[in-house]
Parts: sequence; structure tokens; C-alpha cells
Amino acid sequence: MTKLTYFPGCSAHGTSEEFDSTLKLVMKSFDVQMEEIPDWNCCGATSAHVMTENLAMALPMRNLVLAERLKNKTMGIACASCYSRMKTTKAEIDANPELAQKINSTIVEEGEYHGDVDVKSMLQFFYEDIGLETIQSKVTYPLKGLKVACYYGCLLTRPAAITRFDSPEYPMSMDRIMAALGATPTEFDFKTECCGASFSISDTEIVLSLSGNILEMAQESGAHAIVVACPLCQSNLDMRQPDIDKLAGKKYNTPVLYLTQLMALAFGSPVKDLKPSKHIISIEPALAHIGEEIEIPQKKAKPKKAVAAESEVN
Amino acid sequence: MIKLGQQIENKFLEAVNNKSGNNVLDCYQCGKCVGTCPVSDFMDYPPREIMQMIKLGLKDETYMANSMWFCLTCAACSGRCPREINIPYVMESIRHLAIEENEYSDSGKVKQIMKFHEIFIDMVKRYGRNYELRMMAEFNIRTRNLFKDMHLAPKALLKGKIPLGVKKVKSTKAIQRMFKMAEKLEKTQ
Amino acid sequence: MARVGVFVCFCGANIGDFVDIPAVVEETKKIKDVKYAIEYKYVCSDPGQQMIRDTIVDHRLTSIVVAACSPRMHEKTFRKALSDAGMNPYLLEVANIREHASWVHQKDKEAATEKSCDLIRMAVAKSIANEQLHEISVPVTKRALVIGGGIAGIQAALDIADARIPVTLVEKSPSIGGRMAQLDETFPTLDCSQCILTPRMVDVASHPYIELLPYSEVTELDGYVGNYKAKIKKKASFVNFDTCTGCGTCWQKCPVKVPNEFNMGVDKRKAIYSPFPQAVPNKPVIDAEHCTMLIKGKCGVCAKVCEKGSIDYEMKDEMIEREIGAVVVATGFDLWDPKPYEEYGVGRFKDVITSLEFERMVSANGPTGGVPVRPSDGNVPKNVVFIKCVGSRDEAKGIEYCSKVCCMYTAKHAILLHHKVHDSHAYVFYMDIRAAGKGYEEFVKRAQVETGATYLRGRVSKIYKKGDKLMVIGEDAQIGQVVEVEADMVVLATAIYPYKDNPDLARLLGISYDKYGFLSEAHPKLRPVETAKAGIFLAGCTQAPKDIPDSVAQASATAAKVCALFSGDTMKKDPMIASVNPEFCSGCENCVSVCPYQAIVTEEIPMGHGSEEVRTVSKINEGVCQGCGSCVAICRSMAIDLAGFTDMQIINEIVAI
Amino acid sequence: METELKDKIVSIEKPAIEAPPEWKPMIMGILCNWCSYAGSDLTGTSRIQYPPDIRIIRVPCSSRVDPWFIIKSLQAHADGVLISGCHPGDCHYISGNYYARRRFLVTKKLLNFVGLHEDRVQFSWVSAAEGAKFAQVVAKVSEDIRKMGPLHLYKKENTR
Ligand SMILES: Cc1cc2nc3c(=O)[nH]c(=O)nc-3n(C[C@H](O)[C@H](O)[C@H](O)COP(=O)(O)OP(=O)(O)OC[C@H]3O[C@@H](n4cnc5c(N)ncnc54)[C@H](O)[C@@H]3O)c2cc1C
Ligand SMILES: Cc1cc2nc3c(=O)[nH]c(=O)nc-3n(C[C@H](O)[C@H](O)[C@H](O)COP(=O)(O)OP(=O)(O)OC[C@H]3O[C@@H](n4cnc5c(N)ncnc54)[C@H](O)[C@@H]3O)c2cc1C
Ligand code: SF4
Ligand code: SF4
Ligand code: SF4
Ligand code: SF4
Ligand code: SF4
Ligand code: SF4
Ligand code: SF4
Ligand code: SF4
Repeated sequence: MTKLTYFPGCSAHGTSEEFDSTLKLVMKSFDVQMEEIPDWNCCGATSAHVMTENLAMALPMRNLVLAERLKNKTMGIACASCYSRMKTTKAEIDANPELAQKINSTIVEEGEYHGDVDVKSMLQFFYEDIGLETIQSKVTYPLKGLKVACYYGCLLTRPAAITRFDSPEYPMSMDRIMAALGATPTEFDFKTECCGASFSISDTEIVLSLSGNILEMAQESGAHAIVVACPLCQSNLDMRQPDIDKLAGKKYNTPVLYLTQLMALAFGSPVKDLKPSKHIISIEPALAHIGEEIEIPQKKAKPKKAVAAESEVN
Repeated sequence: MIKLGQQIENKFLEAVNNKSGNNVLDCYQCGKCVGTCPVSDFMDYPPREIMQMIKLGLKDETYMANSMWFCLTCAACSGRCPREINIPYVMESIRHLAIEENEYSDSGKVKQIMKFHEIFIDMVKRYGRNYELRMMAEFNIRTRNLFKDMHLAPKALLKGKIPLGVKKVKSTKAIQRMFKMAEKLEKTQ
Repeated sequence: MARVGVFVCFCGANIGDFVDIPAVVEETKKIKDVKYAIEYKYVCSDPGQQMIRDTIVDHRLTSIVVAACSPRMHEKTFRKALSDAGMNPYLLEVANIREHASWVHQKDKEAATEKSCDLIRMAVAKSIANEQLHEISVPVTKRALVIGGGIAGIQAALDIADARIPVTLVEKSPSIGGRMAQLDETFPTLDCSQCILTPRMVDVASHPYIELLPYSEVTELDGYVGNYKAKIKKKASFVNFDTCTGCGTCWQKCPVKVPNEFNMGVDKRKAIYSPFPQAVPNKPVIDAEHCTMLIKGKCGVCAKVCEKGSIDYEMKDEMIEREIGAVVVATGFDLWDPKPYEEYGVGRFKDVITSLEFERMVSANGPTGGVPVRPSDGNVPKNVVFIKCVGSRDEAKGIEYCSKVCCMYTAKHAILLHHKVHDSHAYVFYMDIRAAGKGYEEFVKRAQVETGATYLRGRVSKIYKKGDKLMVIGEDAQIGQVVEVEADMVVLATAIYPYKDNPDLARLLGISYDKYGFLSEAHPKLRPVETAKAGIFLAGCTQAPKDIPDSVAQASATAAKVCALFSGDTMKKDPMIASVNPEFCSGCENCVSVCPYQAIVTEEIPMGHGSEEVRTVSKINEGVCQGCGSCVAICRSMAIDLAGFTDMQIINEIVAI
Repeated sequence: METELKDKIVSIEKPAIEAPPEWKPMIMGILCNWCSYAGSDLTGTSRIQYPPDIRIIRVPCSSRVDPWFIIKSLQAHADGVLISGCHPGDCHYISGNYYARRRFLVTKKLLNFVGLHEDRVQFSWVSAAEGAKFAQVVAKVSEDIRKMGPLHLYKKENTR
């Protein structure tokens, strides 16, 4: 049984409970044991970073130190924002031992930092450590007919030099996982556009405008739902959707699902396990598309002779 | 009109470069960052213009801009900058410099954003974690906007989207000590 | 017994005023080997030279020292005087008492005088060790090799051949013409590329002094300036060019279709093909990678239909050798692959194309008959966005340099779009407009004013698809606003980049290249067409991005260099070069590695004393050695010496003060 | 030559010699033909004045300079040696000055080893356009050597 150190982040027990619970379901199917970091603290999110230099690194570093004690190879992080803070801090202190020492000096009780835990987002863990084949092998209820727009947000693949995962412009890992589940990922150009994240409360206007663009493009792409891997993205796109509707003067009616919810569903969990009641935009209508035939734009059927001429001799 | 030529040394540029680990002089004003930045429309000077202001040594004007407060650190711009400038780092360093020198815009928006971050950090200091409901409430009280987002509250609360309490960190003492020491480090710099 | 004559020059007041010349002469006369010393007002004047000539004869002198200005000034003059008097010119030494004494110590006559004496003493000491040297003459093979048959290679070959010097032109593709053959109309005059190029291509094919080797590559080059030997691989074309008439029946009938490189893959060609209708030579070749006959022995259609029986599936690559005296490298450029621009949807959006694809589309002989069309649906685009500096000037995703021609060809494309689609509109995103050339700025103005192209200053940030439109987002920095253009097609002005195999070619030729793979010139300003290796010259885009006028000018310059090199039957070379004394050489090969010109080779010589065994020693190729002396200083066995600057001469100078 | 060298090295090791009042340093300058020698000519054409302590030998390239020349100069009459060549990247012979530089550093170590102040031998880059720089270089070397004092007690008459 593989063990994975788990950093749930502040929203796991709150806004994103359904992410947390389906994540655990999915991990069980993969036979991965999740060990939550005991007494983890908030990574400081954007705020610590905006206002301070040292605190912004001290908060994540405490978690890194605690995580090392669990002696697992990898730490999986559920929230993209926590992931980014943790990964950036790690990159900075690993590159600069002096800085590491300085920041470590503020962490008295927890002890010393060694730098021997890998930090990954859950998406990255699924894609790299579990693998598409295993994922596909667990599918008992293929999501055929469901068209999804995969939304990565800004921080899962950026900055490329730090995340070293997938493309910062047009990532495909989540799309491939969705395809492995039987769903159809749409061609969606706003995969990594920012949703406004940290301005959710302080400058709602920005969130409405940015998240609005994302919903618009997702709808344009023909998706029934948006899939995300981050609680912040989820809450901006879901909770704010009625306000966005008002601004746009139309109803997007696009539910926003966690990738783990769809994985759980495909692996055989009943819909109620996805905690549909948590969603502001109801997920059922989207899920109703499962089982529908999808019209795949057929390549122009060519007369047999011409096809042969393409590469072979007739 | 901006008058140049009165001072030769550009201390401001030097300070930003040192703090951000970039050389702002690398910027050749292509504007790729501006078209990329999701919030450039909300900034009074988009990233490209901030770069030029730093190059010209316009410290006060830069500090008074709201741009660095709006920057989401989304790193979209830096991923596309042809001169490999880490723009969010530059934004961050002018933010920190502005805080250090206690000179920044007192526009409502900037104040609101700072207030939010202050409250957030405060929550973390108190509980080791974020207490979302409390934070929203406090934000609304402190920004005198009691009814902001109130329309969302019933539904969100009902759906358990926003929990009523917070699971505190057990060792809040350790967290608070960390805060103190980090603050001290901040000052000694 | 040495008999040295010394001539001390006043240079009018230049030396005379600051150095006590009579005292210097007196002091000089005391030097042991000096048999004659005299002062003179202007030694370089005709009477001065006459005096030298006379004295040499009268006093049976064995070497001469002139104490005057810098040897860089008049060494040649005085050497000639020696020659005229029947003396070996290399028995001269010059003591530089003007630049090194009188002019730099004008306030201290005593010191200047003392220093002049020292300098003369050093020169005398050196001259005693001077040896008779003779200019080396190297035979030259009067044939030039031109590698690459683009416009640069064509021009160089024609110019050299017109001077009645035989040229071998090696082109790796089936036809000459290069990139210019792919262009439609050309800036800044908008004349049709084919119309001006095709006659030259035909000239090449019919020129009595040009041997054209298409579908060939140079694989080896040995030797040195004037005496190179090249090995050339003639790739198997599977078509007998001697009998083939170029009738075209074979490629009409061939069933295998392959993306057409010449048209940037916009359409297909056959497995047996001639790249374009005006190709020279206009004979087809079989593409062995795709022909099913050659892959799995099935088909044979072309052989069946060819009335001339020109098809030969058994043909093998053929190696030939040519002796040549000089090489012109003109291997041109490739386009940089814009794949890293994911934000532009490169590879995902079919209607985001490169400039050369656009160029082929608007070409009258192109795959779309001269009308630009969207690859996605074949519709004619109305709004076209042109993005400049794609790859160029981008350290993060591409390369640092400016590609020089894309500002101009983008202006051209804006004009051509308007010509071909009247109700279209061009949007050009630019960072700078670099239009430095005769008539260039005027040309850009034409695009902006006559054509009405909208120029927006900014680098495009992102392209996304909305329905069947491409939405292009970028800042217009002039107004400081982000703009979004709804476009039907986007054309990327991708950077000019050397061919991937250019560095291989450079290594094979023994010349240097920069970090991108462009070949390096000997000096960026004063020797822009030569390489550091004598007898190898550069023309066109293989050296750096260039437009056609610059490529042609550089090509003609290489031709002038080649003609100068071949102006005599032999080349004269400075005799001040290094040589190895094999008796002392231990065969350590240290010298081989330091020689910047690869002039040193090793050879085996008998051990001596009647022994059968051999040992390895170094040998310097006098045609190649430039006389730097690196090898002399590195040789621990003291086996090498440098004529004109021998250890003995220099030590003599050192101990003379 | 080997034994001769050894003898000499032993004699050099003696403690610094008190400079007689009339003493002037003697510096051997070995310059490459294409850059530094041309630069020194330019110093002359520009009439820039410098201390008359240097005697110049012309070599094709600084890479021609054998360490032996340096030692021989110090052994003979020079109190210091200046070697000057083209700037990095500007070498007339592509890479000669690069080899020269490396060899020169080794030579310095050798001088240190035998007890000589390493700044008695200096290296510089002077281009054909740097007449003024050449004057500065000579002035500096001359001043350095003046501070170090003579290497030879007797004036050359005794050895010639
Ligand atoms: C889209 C576009 C539009 C342009 N429009 C204009 C214009 O309007 N006006 C203008 O002045 N310029 C224009 N240019 C620039 C112009 O194309 C170049 O200046 C010109 O083609 C350079 O010629 P060249 O001979 O140096 O190189 P090329 O044309 O590239 O020729 C090189 C030749 O060498 C051959 N070769 C390569 N490697 C080898 C090898 N190892 N052995 C043997 N042969 C080899 C190649 O097959 C090729 O035939 C344009 C360029 C582009 C990309
Ligand atoms: C301020 C400035 C800075 C520059 N810096 C650089 C630089 O850093 N790098 C660079 O590469 N280029 C530089 N250049 C450009 C460079 O000067 C030119 O490229 C170069 O000098 C052109 O050489 P030329 O022989 O064509 O013309 P010129 O140097 O002008 O020579 C023309 C000669 O012809 C003579 N002449 C004129 N008419 C007649 C006649 N009727 N009969 C006989 N003789 C005649 C003139 O007296 C003159 O001697 C610079 C130019 C300027 C103005
Ligand atoms: S993208 Fe980079 S170079 Fe361009 S304007 Fe922005 S900071 Fe400057
Ligand atoms: S990092 Fe900041 S400046 Fe850059 S694109 Fe994101 S919000 Fe804009
Ligand atoms: S030889 Fe030189 S120094 Fe003598 S007169 Fe001529 S130019 Fe002057
Ligand atoms: S090979 Fe034969 S069929 Fe083909 S072009 Fe030549 S002559 Fe015609
Ligand atoms: S043999 Fe090859 S080249 Fe000839 S027709 Fe068949 S496939 Fe084409
Ligand atoms: S020529 Fe113009 S388009 Fe091309 S790289 Fe230079 S500036 Fe950019
Ligand atoms: S360095 Fe001297 S000994 Fe060694 S191979 Fe060359 S010539 Fe011979
Ligand atoms: S003198 Fe220079 S060029 Fe000649 S062989 Fe020696 S190292 Fe090579």
C-alpha cells in the first residue's frame, strides 16, 4: 500500500468538503493511504505573501517540516493555492540554504528542515504516480456522453520553472484523466486563465468578470460541466455563478465539479457520495448526459481509392 | 509633465532589482504582460508601464499606483515575458518596499485589499488556520460594508459551504511565536 | 663574421629634435658587429633608399638596421631597398626610435637618446641572427566550390564563372533556387521573385564554367587554401539525368502522395517529384523514404510509364572528388519552429500559419493559386493578423537576435493580402519597425498608408478560438489599452534560423559557427565575407539573417575574393612561419592542439640508425601556417622555431640591453 | 641552459637590494604585432608621454612568448616584464592570446616559487586603438617596479 502525506488546506473541512471526501474515496480505490499532516497550519495564501516576506515562507515551511516527520516520499496538496505557496517556498529555500536557515529559525518547536519531501498537487499525483492506465482500469461506470471543460487555474502548472509539471499554457493532464474516465474533454482555451482567486471577498467585481469569461468560454466549448482541482476555483465559479449570470444577463447553468468527484463516480460510487447538495449549481442535469451518444465530428469520408493514395499504393 | 535629469542615480531601480532578483532594465516594453494580465484593466498602470516607471526612477508615482495590490501573482505574465522578467516578483518587491516606507495609495480599493489581507493574516495568527465565516464578517465590518455578499450567505450556510466554526491548530502558541520571530526578521532587514 | 650597417633617421624634426642623433650614431659605432653607421634626414626618401643600396654594396654588409619610425610604417619600403641591392630583404631590422622614443619622451632628451641606443642595440643583436628567407609560393588549383544553390550561391557561382574560373556548385535539394524560389513578389520593389530568379538559375545550368551537382552534399574537405580536396556525395536520385527529358509523366502517374516541402506542406507532391515547375535541373528524383518500390518492392509504375527508360531503382549514392582552391559557403536558412508558442495555439489552430506558408499561398504558382485560404475550411480570410518577431528577440522562447527581414516581408504580406483579397484587412502587431534600407521605409509607408494596414505596437499575448474565429489579444502600447482582434487567420513572422546541419558542415570544413549555428566571419566589420580559415568564404543567410540585396552583395564580394586569390598561378605567402625539426620532436602533439589553424599534422619517420621502426613527429603545413608562434612556445622539446622570430633572435634582443 | 637557470634563481632569491639613487627600472615589453604593438605606435603618433623605462620587443602574437623569454629578461637586465596582447576574442590568430594568458599564469606561479614578487611580470590587453591605455599600463608597471626596487645591482656595462 502506497502512503501519501496529505495536506488538506483550510478549505478541505469547509468550503470544499466534497473534494476532501471524494479524494479519500478515490485514494481508497487506488489503495493509497493518506496520512494527514498532524496539526498543519494555513499556508498563508496570497495574504501572507502580499504583506510580508518572511512570514510568507515561514508558514509553508512549518508544514514542510511537519510533513518530513511522516517519512513519506510525497506530499499531496488539495488546494492549488496552498500547493503554489508550498512549492515556491520549497524551491526558494532549497536553492538558498542561508535563507532556509533564517526562516527555519522562526520555527522553534517543530525542528529542522531537510528538504526531502516531494510536493505535488493531487492532479500531478494522479497523473504521474497513479498513471492513466491504473485510472482507466478502475473505471466501472464510464462517463461516456459527459462533455467537460477542464479548468486548471493559474497555479497548478505555473510558474513552469517551479511546478515543472505539464504546460503553463495548454495543459492536458486533467483532460487525459477525464478521457480515461470515458468523459469527453472539450477544446477549451481558458484552461489556465485566472479566476480572480484571492479577490473573492476583497474585490468581487474582478472575480465576477474573470470567472465570467471562463464560464462563457466553457459554455462556448460545448461542455456540460467544468472540472477543477482546486477549492478556490470551485467556489469562485460555482458560488459566484448566480451573480455572474446577473451581470451577463444569461444563465450559464454550468456546474463545477472536482475531478475527484468524477473519478469517484466513474469508479462506482453513487451520486449521493459526491455530495451534490453542496453545489450551488445543481450537478444532476450535467450528469444526466452520461450515457448519451456523442456526435464526434466525422473526418470527411473519402472514397476508398483516395484514402489509399494518401499513404499506400492501391 | 515628468521632469527627468535631476538625479543621475536611480536608487529606486536598484532597490527593486535587489529585492526582486530581476533586472527591470531588461524590459523592452513589448506589452505582452499587459495583454496577458487578467487584472490589467483594473490597474491604474499595467505591468509594462510599472516597469517603465521603475526604469525612470519614479518612486512616488509607483508607490501610489494600485497595480501591485491588484497583482494576483498568477504568473501568467512572467511565463510569457520574452525577457524573462519575473513580473510578480517585481510587483511583490514594490509592494514590500511601499509597506516598508509606509507610502502607498489610500484609495478605497487598495485599502480594502490591504484590509482583507490583514484580517486573513490575523485569522491565521489567532487560529493557525483560516476561519472563513469570521473573516467575511470581519471584513464587512471593517470595511463598513455590512451587507456585502449577504445575499450569498443563507444559501452558502445552508449548503454547509461555509462552516460555522474553525478547527484550530493545536499548537497556536508555536504559530504565534513564529509570527513574532518572522516580524522581527522583517524589521532587521 | 657579421657586418651590420645602421642608418639613423632624423625624420626632419620628428626624431631630430628629441633625440641626440649624432650621439646615438657614435654610441652605435661602438657595438661590436656594427661596421657602418650613419645618420640621414629622411631615410625613406628616394635618396635615402639609394644611400642604403649603395652602402650595402660598398661595405659588403651582411645585415641592415634602420633606426627610424615603426616597422609597421616602412619595413616594406626598406626591404625593397635591400632586394634592389641584391640582398635578402629579411636581413633587415627596424629600430623604432620614433613612435617608441622621440615621440613619447619629448621632455627628456637624455632618456630618449639612451633608449634609442638600446633599441638600436637590440635590433643589431637580432639582425645578426636573421636568416635569409624567401617568400613561399603555394600553387593554386583554380576551381571554386560553392556549397548551397540559393540566390547567394547562384550569384557567387555566376560571378566567379564569369571570370572564367571553373565552379562546382553543390546543392543538397533536387533543384537550385533556395528560399527565393518560394517567394512571391519581393520587397522593396514588389517584382516577381520567379521572374528575376529563373533566368539566373538557367544561366547556372548552361554556364560553360559551372558544374552543377544537385541532390549532392559535401562530405569531406582536406587541404588548405589553394589546395583543397573535396569529397562530394551524389545522392541516388534513381533517375538517369542524362536521358530524362523532364516530361513529367512519371510524377503524374506515381500513386504515393507526400506533404510538399516546397509549399510548406500546404499541398502534396508525389514520391517521384521535381520540387517546382521552374526547377533547375528540371528532372525528377525519387524520394526513397516514401517510394513503395524502394521500401517494399511494390509498384514500379514510374519505370513502366517512362518512355526514356530513365528510372533506375538500383542506383546507389556516388562519391566523387574535386580539387579546388577556394570554397564559398551559401547554405542559407531554415525557419525557426514556433512550437513553443503554445499561447498562440501553434499546432492546435490550423489557421495560425507561418510567414512562408502565407508566402506560398499568395504566390501565383503556389498551391492555392495565389489566393490565401484558411487551412481549416478553405475559406478566404478577411481579417488577417500578422505577428512579428515570433521567435526573434525572445530570450525566453526563442532567440535573442533580430531576424532583420521579417519587418519588411510582413509589410509586403500586408500589401499582398490587400492585392489578392480586396475587402480584407491586415492587422500588424509589431514591437519596432526595422526598415533600414534603400526604399524600405517608403515601402512600409505604402503598407500603412496605401494599403491601410493597422499597425499595433505590442507583442500578442494570447490567441484563443471563438467559433471559427481566432481572437487575438495584445496590448496596443500606444494607447495603453488591451485590444482583441477578431481574425480569420494569423500569420507568424517566424525567425530566420540556420539549418540544423549547419554546425556539422562547419566542423567538416574546419570553420567556426556561433551558438545558433550561423557560420562565423573572420571580422564583423572588416572581413565580413571571409572565415578564419584562408580560402573559405561566406555568402547569404548562412552567416546571418539577410534579405536578397544583402545576400547578393555578399555573394559578389566572395566572388571578388576568390578571383583575387586565383589571380596568379601561385599564391605568395609570408615566409615567417613555423617549422619542426624532426630530430628534436618527441611526438607529444602538444603543438597540434594549440595551432588555431590546424596547420600541424603528424607523420611517421624512420627511427634512423638503419632501424626498421618508425616514430611519430609533427609536421607543419607551410600553406596553412599563419606564423602565430603558439606552437613554438608550447613545444617542450624546443623542436619548433618560427622564421623571423626565432628563439635566437628574440633572446639576442633580450640580452642586448 | 637548465643549470644556468638554476644558478641564477639562487642569486635572485637574495633579499631585496637597496636602490642606488640614480637607479631607473628597466622593463622588457613584449608586445604582439597586431594589437599592442600597434597600440604603442599609436601612443607615439598621439604624442602621449610615458616613463622611458620600457624596451619593446615585437612578436607576432602573445602566444609566441615562451616563459623562457620572461626568465631570460629578468636574468639579463630587466627589473620587470610586461607582456601585452589583443583583447580576449580579438586575437589576430583566433585564440593565441588565450593560450598566452594560461601559460603566463603558470609562469607567475613559478616566479613566486623562486621568491620573486609576482608583479614583476605583468600582462595586459591593449588594442590597436588604445594608445592612451598603453601609456597608462607602462606608467603603472614602471611605478610598481620602482616600488619593488632593482633586481640587478650593477648597470649593464658590467655584463655586456
Ligand atoms: C517569408 C519570407 C519572405 C521573404 N521575402 C523577401 C523579400 O520580399 N525580399 C527580400 O529581399 N528577401 C526576402 N526574404 C529573405 C530571402 O528569402 C533571403 O534573403 C534569401 O533567400 C537568402 O538566400 P540564401 O542563398 O542565403 O539562402 P537560401 O535561399 O536558403 O539558399 C540556401 C540553399 O542552400 C542549400 N543548402 C543548405 N544546406 C546545404 C548543404 N549542407 N549542402 C548543400 N546545399 C545546402 C539549400 O537547399 C538552399 O537551396 C524573405 C524571407 C522569408 C522567410
Ligand atoms: C556618427 C556616426 C557614427 C558611426 N558609427 C559607426 C559604427 O560604430 N560602426 C559602423 O559600422 N558604422 C558606423 N558609422 C557608419 C560608417 O561611418 C559608414 O558606414 C562608413 O564610413 C561608410 O564608408 P564609405 O567608404 O562608404 O564612405 P565615407 O567614409 O564617407 O568615404 C567616402 C570618401 O570619398 C571621398 N569623396 C567624396 N566625394 C568624392 C569625389 N567626388 N571624388 C573623390 N573622393 C570623394 C570622401 O572625401 C571620403 O573620403 C557611423 C556613421 C556616423 C555618421
Ligand atoms: S512582457 Fe516583459 S518585456 Fe514585455 S513589457 Fe512586460 S515586462 Fe516588459
Ligand atoms: S502575476 Fe500579476 S501582473 Fe502578472 S499577470 Fe498575474 S496578476 Fe497580472
Ligand atoms: S623613415 Fe620613418 S622616420 Fe625616417 S623619415 Fe621616413 S617616415 Fe620619418
Ligand atoms: S524520368 Fe522519364 S517520365 Fe519521368 S520526367 Fe524523366 S523522362 Fe519523363
Ligand atoms: S515506383 Fe515509387 S516513385 Fe515510382 S511510381 Fe511507384 S511509388 Fe512512385
Ligand atoms: S526584422 Fe522586425 S519582425 Fe523581424 S525580428 Fe527584427 S524587429 Fe522583429
Ligand atoms: S610540441 Fe614539439 S615535441 Fe611535441 S609534437 Fe610538437 S614539435 Fe614535436
Ligand atoms: S605558428 Fe601558429 S599557425 Fe603556424 S603552425 Fe604554429 S601554431 Fe599553427
